[in-house]
Amino acid sequence: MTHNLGLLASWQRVLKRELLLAYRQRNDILTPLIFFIIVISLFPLGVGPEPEILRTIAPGVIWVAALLATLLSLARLFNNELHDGTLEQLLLTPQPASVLVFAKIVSHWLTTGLPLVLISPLLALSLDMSSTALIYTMLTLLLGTPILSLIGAIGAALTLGLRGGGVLLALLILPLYIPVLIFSTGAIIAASNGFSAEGHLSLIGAYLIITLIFAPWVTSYALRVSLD
Amino acid sequence: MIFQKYAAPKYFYPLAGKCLPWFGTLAILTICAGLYLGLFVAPPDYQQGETVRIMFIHVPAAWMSMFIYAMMAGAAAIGLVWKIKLTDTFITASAAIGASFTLLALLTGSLWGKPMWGAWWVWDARLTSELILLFLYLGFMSLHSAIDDPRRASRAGAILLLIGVINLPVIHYSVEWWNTLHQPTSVARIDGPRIHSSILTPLLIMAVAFKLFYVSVVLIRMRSSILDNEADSRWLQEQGA
Amino acid sequence: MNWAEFFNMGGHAFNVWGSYILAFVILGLNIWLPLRKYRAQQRKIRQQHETAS
Amino acid sequence: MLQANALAAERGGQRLFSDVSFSLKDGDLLHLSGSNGSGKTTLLRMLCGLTLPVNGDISWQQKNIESNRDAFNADLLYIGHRHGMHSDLNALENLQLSTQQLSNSTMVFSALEEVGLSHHLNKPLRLLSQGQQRRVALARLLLESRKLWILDEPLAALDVDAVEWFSQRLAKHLENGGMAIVTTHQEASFISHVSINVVLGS
Repeated sequence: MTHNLGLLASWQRVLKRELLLAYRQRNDILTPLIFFIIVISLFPLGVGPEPEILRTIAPGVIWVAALLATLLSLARLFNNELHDGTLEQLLLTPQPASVLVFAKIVSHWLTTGLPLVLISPLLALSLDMSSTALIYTMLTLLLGTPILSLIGAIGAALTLGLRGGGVLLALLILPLYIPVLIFSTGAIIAASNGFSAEGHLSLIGAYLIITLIFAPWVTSYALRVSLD
Repeated sequence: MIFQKYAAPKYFYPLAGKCLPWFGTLAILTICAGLYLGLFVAPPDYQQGETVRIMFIHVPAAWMSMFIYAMMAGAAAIGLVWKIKLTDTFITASAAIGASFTLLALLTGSLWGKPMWGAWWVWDARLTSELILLFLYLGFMSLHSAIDDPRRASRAGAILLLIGVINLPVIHYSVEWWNTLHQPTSVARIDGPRIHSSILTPLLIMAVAFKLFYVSVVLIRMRSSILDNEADSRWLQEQGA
Repeated sequence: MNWAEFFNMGGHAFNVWGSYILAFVILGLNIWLPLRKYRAQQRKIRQQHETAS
Repeated sequence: MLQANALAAERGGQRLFSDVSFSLKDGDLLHLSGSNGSGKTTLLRMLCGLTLPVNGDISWQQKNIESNRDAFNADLLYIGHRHGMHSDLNALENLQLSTQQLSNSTMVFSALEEVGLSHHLNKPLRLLSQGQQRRVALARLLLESRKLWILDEPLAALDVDAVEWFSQRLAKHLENGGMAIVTTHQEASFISHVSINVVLGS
């Protein structure tokens, strides 16, 4: 007797709701972005303004800042909804929870990962990166930040509602980000030295596909465990 | 099936009690044998000289750190699928000793690296992966202790262990690849080119000794955590511990 | 068996003996702490038995 | 038909309740009562499939809820202490975006009118009072036609006429073959319809 929404329709509904919520809490989008900019602009102050040094450390600096900015924004992915009970309702929908969790992860990427990609050229220029390095920085960020959101969502679900959850989340998730960091910075360095970065990008792409397939399901399972 | 029977604390506790003295004495014997062979009998290496003796601690400790993590992940998988509470007792009992072996491997690795490479810490692929493994151990231990509810702690810990064990080869491969990229000079592999039998035997004995030591520690810790959790249950009073 | 030579470890005494002492300390703690707690529990249970019987 | 047998729960290692069994047929209303901390909320969450029972099992239409979770969720409406609404969205957005039903704005308007909230539609929920937020949550009862209602303290913070409205709404739900499990500490007229009483922590 209940005619429920189709899977796609309710997926879109969750995504729409998440984007509306993100819009309502706009500064939650800005803070990771501003953090990303501040952390990167600290490095020239610490390391010195010589362009050669900045150029060599630029890929690593941008990518580590991207990791930390994503971590910063992950804490709010589920915690707000834990307190007003909507997370429980998410697990009680007739549709598979992993698909709806995937909608939340996509909205997290749109509000955190994508802005990092769009702002990164500016920061690449500030670190005096060459044009190819700049393009490959954007490319690796575009491919890499979804992985950060996907794996980060698992950590956020595991540390749901725990005291000191933010720091714990960093300890759990940063080791899992290492392959993305290594291959992304490797791709930028290879490209700027004239070598082909195909190998690196395909490895990141493969890692992205694997996390796309497994992370939503593991996150919804972890949510079920945390809300038990 | 037999496995199911000993998964209950009631049967596991006495069994562990019986095996404990055996593992304990065997561990002590093999450690003494390993030390004797390693320190007195094994000749110094023609290249590294006496520092090769550090290998008898470093390499078995590194093996143990990975072996214990794999055991914990295996127990986590069993615990999640068959919902056996005892696997969590085993995992929590193994976490500290696993992290200690990783720490020992790192410290002895650095002590061994100083004479060979002239630096206390070298971003060698193996040492770096060992460091990341230590982070995985610390991550598990802090997550497990941060959660009060025992059931959620064991299931969340199990999920993290499974994700960790799947990611470990990926991390190792990427660190290995990253290492060759940034250090073209071929660094002497940490466990030496070809191992002469006089070096190999103490190495293997020490590896066995560490395993027996690990089992005894785990058995003791499991028995005492069973005592904590099941303090009020009748079977404990009847058996008189 | 020249003991002085043995302890000197070809000039790398610190590294070699350092490793073995570290092993003794770290692994020692891993067996001593649980054992101490285990014995305390045993004593507590044995006392409960005396008072109970 | 909801069937629960020998349910048991633990919190932080302590046993909350054990071997709770009952079966709920069409038109039945179960009133769950017990002192604070006796595990009422835990039992309700267990019946929704949110909490795993330590032992015992729950089946809906003769099938274990853990094996066919989606079908069970399609018939279940759970409103807990936390009413499950986004406090940053207004009532309209909350009901339109979260209900599973193909509900358009007119249906949502009429539902909000029926719960007496027609004039608070564009304020984020966090600005409304507890009672008003509870009314928005209860509006879902009108929008989502579900067979099994599991309501944790639905009358909390409600005023007298809201309680009256709820009792009639519940009676109508039971007449057309619905089922409900309710916990409440307040006296309300629907108590007369109760067909099963379960008391915890006795």
